[in-house]
Amino acid sequence: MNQEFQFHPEMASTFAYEVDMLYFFVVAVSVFFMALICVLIYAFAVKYRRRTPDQQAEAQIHGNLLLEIIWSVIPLGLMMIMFAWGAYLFFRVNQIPEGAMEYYVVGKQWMWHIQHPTGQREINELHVPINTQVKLTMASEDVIHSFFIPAFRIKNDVIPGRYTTMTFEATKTGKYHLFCAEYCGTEHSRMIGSVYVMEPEDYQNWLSGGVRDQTPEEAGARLFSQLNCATCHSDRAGARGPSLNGRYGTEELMADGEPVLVNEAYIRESILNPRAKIVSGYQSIMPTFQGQITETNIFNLISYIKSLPVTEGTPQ
Amino acid sequence: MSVSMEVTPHGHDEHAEHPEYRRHQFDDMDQQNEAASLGMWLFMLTEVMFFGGFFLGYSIYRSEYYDSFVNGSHHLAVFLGGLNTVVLITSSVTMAFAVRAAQLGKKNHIIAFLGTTLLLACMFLVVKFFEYKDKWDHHLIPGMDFTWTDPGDPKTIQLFYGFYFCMTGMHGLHVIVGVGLIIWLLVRVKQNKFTSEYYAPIENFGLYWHFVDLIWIFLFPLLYLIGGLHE
Amino acid sequence: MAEHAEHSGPHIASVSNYLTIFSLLLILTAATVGVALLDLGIFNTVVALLIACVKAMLVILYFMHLKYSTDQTKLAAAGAIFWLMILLVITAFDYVGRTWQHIPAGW
Amino acid sequence: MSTLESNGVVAEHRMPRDHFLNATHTVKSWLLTMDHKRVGLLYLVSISLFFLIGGTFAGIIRLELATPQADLLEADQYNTAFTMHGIVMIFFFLIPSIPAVFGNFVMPLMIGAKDVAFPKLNLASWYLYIFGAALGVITTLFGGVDTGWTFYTPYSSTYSNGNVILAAGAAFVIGFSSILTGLNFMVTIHKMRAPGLSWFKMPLFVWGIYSTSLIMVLGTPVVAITLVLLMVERGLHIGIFDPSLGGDPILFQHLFWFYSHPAVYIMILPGMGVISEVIGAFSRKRIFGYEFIAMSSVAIAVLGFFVWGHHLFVAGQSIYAGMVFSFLTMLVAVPSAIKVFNWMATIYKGSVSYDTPMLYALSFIFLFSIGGLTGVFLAVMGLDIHVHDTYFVVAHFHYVMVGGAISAYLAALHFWWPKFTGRMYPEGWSRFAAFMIFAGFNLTFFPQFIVGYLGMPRRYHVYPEEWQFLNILSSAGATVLAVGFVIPLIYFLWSLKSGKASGPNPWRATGLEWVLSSPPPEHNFPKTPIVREEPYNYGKIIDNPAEEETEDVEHV
Repeated sequence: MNQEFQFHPEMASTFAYEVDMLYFFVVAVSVFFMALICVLIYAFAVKYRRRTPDQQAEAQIHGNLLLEIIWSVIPLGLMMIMFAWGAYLFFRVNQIPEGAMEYYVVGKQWMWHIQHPTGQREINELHVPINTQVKLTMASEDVIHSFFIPAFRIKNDVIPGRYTTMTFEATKTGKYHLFCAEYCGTEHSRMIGSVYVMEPEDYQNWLSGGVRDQTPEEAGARLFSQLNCATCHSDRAGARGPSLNGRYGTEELMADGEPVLVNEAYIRESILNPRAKIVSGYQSIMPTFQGQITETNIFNLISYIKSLPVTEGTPQ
Repeated sequence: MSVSMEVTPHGHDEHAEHPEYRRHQFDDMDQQNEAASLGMWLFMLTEVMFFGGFFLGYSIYRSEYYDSFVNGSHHLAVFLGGLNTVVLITSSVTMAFAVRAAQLGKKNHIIAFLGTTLLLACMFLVVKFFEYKDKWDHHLIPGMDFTWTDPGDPKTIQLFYGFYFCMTGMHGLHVIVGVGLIIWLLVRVKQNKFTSEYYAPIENFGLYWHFVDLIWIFLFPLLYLIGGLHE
Repeated sequence: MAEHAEHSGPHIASVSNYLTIFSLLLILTAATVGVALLDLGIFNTVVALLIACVKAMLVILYFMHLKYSTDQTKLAAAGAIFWLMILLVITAFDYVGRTWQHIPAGW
Repeated sequence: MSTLESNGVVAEHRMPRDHFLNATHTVKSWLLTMDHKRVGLLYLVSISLFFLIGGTFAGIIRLELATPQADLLEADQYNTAFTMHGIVMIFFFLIPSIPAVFGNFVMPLMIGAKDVAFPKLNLASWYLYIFGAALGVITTLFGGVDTGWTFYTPYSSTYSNGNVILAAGAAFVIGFSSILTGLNFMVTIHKMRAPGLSWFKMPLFVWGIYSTSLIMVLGTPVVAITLVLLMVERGLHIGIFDPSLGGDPILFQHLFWFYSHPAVYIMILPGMGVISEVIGAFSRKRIFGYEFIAMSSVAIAVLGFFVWGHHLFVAGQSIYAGMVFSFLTMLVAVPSAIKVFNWMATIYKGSVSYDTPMLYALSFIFLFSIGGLTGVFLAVMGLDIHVHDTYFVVAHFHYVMVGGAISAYLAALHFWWPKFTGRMYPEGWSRFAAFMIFAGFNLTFFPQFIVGYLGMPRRYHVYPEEWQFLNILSSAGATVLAVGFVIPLIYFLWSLKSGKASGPNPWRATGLEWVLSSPPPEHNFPKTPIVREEPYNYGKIIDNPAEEETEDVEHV
């Protein structure tokens, strides 16, 4: 991190470059119009200044339709360019790339819990390898937070009760600021941390040096048996709950005839609010785990369920 | 100067023929009545937006937690809700007759119709009271020891009751304000404050009262009849 | 004052007019409850709302005399509905949009 | 007595014998007044008080931010300070500022009315304001509130330890004051215009007030109900916005911004009206493109209701809704551009003097243009991801609300002060203050654009050390700005007793309010005026300067 005075933040992700291009374009347009307005208004104000107290205006002009149209249409056109460019970038950054490394982020007053795909956990620090697509799945345990890495030009609110995601690909090694950008209470301005972008080998070294817990899948598997999930969710004929093998990413038919995509949000909802959507052919008998399971453990369960392979005889 | 200070064509002489109900800032009664009426309509516009916030929240959660809303709705007393609908509609028509009586300058009729409207408004409140009391007895007041023993998700059913009480409560508050205003109007009528030329307060209160009726026309199906009465 | 309506006296509706509207409102209330007894699926809600709208129109047009009011008043009433719709429709669009989970390829 | 060189007013003036200020003298006659002019002055005094309170909070904030560590304030104290700064400045100062003071005092004069349509309601609005403001003061005395002026759930509804219900109650009550004021103004403008004053002959300030009133009437009820739901949720834990009870915190943001984005236009639209008046008067020239300026006010008011979601791009809103909101937000740029270009064209070939109101107007154009153009950065979705909730946003809205709305407010105050009091303020001091405010303002807020793009989030009271330089610039600027704001307070008070008599029309401006004596008589126009001419007919006035000087309204 550069400790010296700067005018422009570092560009450390693929997206940062694209955002800055748009930024410079909008700055250029703004500077042009500011210059135009200033020069004309202040030039008029000086040129037509009142020299004698009774001086009249040189002319009384009602208006000019052509001029009005010109200075409506030109700004409108520029606005549309900016809108389209900005919307394009926004869609791009919200598009989750296939095969990205998946990190889980939990925000709570006032710290960030981060879990690596390989199981390492950190607080207020995020280590990522360079030139690698990274996906963050984020949830909050209490109020709304916002995960903000200025050097990557990305930010997304972390909301209680649902998942939000963001992706980036870092392009420059170094240490960067991590902030909470949505006001979240007393220590909001200390809910900060650092993002370390590392060369792949350094990242591997860091991983092996760090205290490695179980991977999310392993932790999830253990929880799955601790909570006796398998009592009902199994392949056995007549099982009381639907089998979970190979279901992630598929569409499941619900009791009300609606198909639902099995994704993180759906699994989370099913754990916390099992009655919300019932798979066709099953009874609503699952108890809620609301209040008995942390956001981190939900992530672990989801990772485990995602890892379950398609088994023989699973009806698709 | 760009203006001239003349007597306006329809301006009255300041001191001649100035009924006490004409306010000094108006040139004539037409202007005063039109201003009062426009003001009242604009006020109702704000009321629509005011209730609009409720309706928005209600629609969002109803579509999100439809089953819970159906469950919650089935515990409301449809008969009492329907009865209150009829009561309010009737009070609306008696109010319309009160305004008509005011237009015709028939003081006794105004008193009779306003009185009936008052009675019906009170009746609405009494019925509402018994509905609320029933919810209280069954621990269905959100945030105050809310208990739900039947099947369904208590959390989101409580949300339904939250909207039920907010919406009917705010509507009930409007009815209570209405009762106060009717009493005030009755006093004014007794004091012979109104004539067939000046009855704007009665007319504008009528608008308010019809609006209260209007809100209930929507609240009844939206709260009491979710998912129908079949089954 | 700039645009005073011609003074033609207020519109005084007839008693039978009010009674007709009153009975229509009662019939429609009965219809609301009646329809609720049938199982029409999603149309239960649609029909209930439609009936409520018709009732509301009757109240607005005849009890509140909108039918005989100035254009200005009509504009105020229309404005209320329009702004309410802005609030409801645009917000609802957000909630609908959140369920479109996939971002189209090519973006 | 007075010689105002730039305006050529050489004649000597006396204060008129009878006017609304000396009609009665008791405190009771002020507190129970039905006179729109007095109600306007009641607002002027009360909002000035709250401006000082809000300004004090701002000073404390800037002092704390002069260093990157927390040395002056604890975290909670800082959070309370910026929350109270926001609530006081927005709800107690900016929203009532121009509409309630100048809308009340000047608008009925401009349309040739004896008063607003509902004088009692008008006074009641002021009492509601005072009641809400009192609740706000009580909130502060009980330790304030720390949610930010936006009251975002679930922090405000569940987690905050501040007096959320009290603060929301204060905003709720003030909201009703605002609704009733707006309603009163709309009816007044519709029904009380003098004969001949058709819609397109109205001064542009009246158009601005009308557009603002439209927003007050349509938007404020929604925030009122939102605050009710918030209070109910906090009091009873119903769960309307609390995700752990099934609610959706984003719904709160929708409802809140449905009002609070248009609320920004409540602050700026009447300001734009003021600027149109001032630029015309000090260029002695008909406003260029009158119809376009008038209609662009209405367009901004209406479009303002379609764009609230641009506050929610990264808040979990659907990206499709975000796209619609971004598109619609872009459209607001057009009416804003129309106004700026038309003002520019008005100055062209004018007879431009540099009296204080005009200095504020020129400063408004500059600062508002920066504020508007940086708004584009926030409306462009791809950029907003980065700058959302950073100091870039803080700088942007201060450019619009302080650089825009407060510049316009000061322009209006200097422009109509002679009309309010019949006396002139010292021109030298007022120009000096205008320069200080302009310089101090830019020094305070321009560095915040840079530090914002560097990534400094808003509502932080400790921040990385490398941003201290920019923050010190900002704090230094705030000092200059504070001095700039205190100077007018002093010379306005001074001028009440010692200012030179201004005469009815010191600026030789057009408009019905300038026909009356200064201060105006108690009942405004002895006879209802009839308007025969276009607005801003500066060509004609100049033809007969002598006639105007000698004109004494009371004897016509």
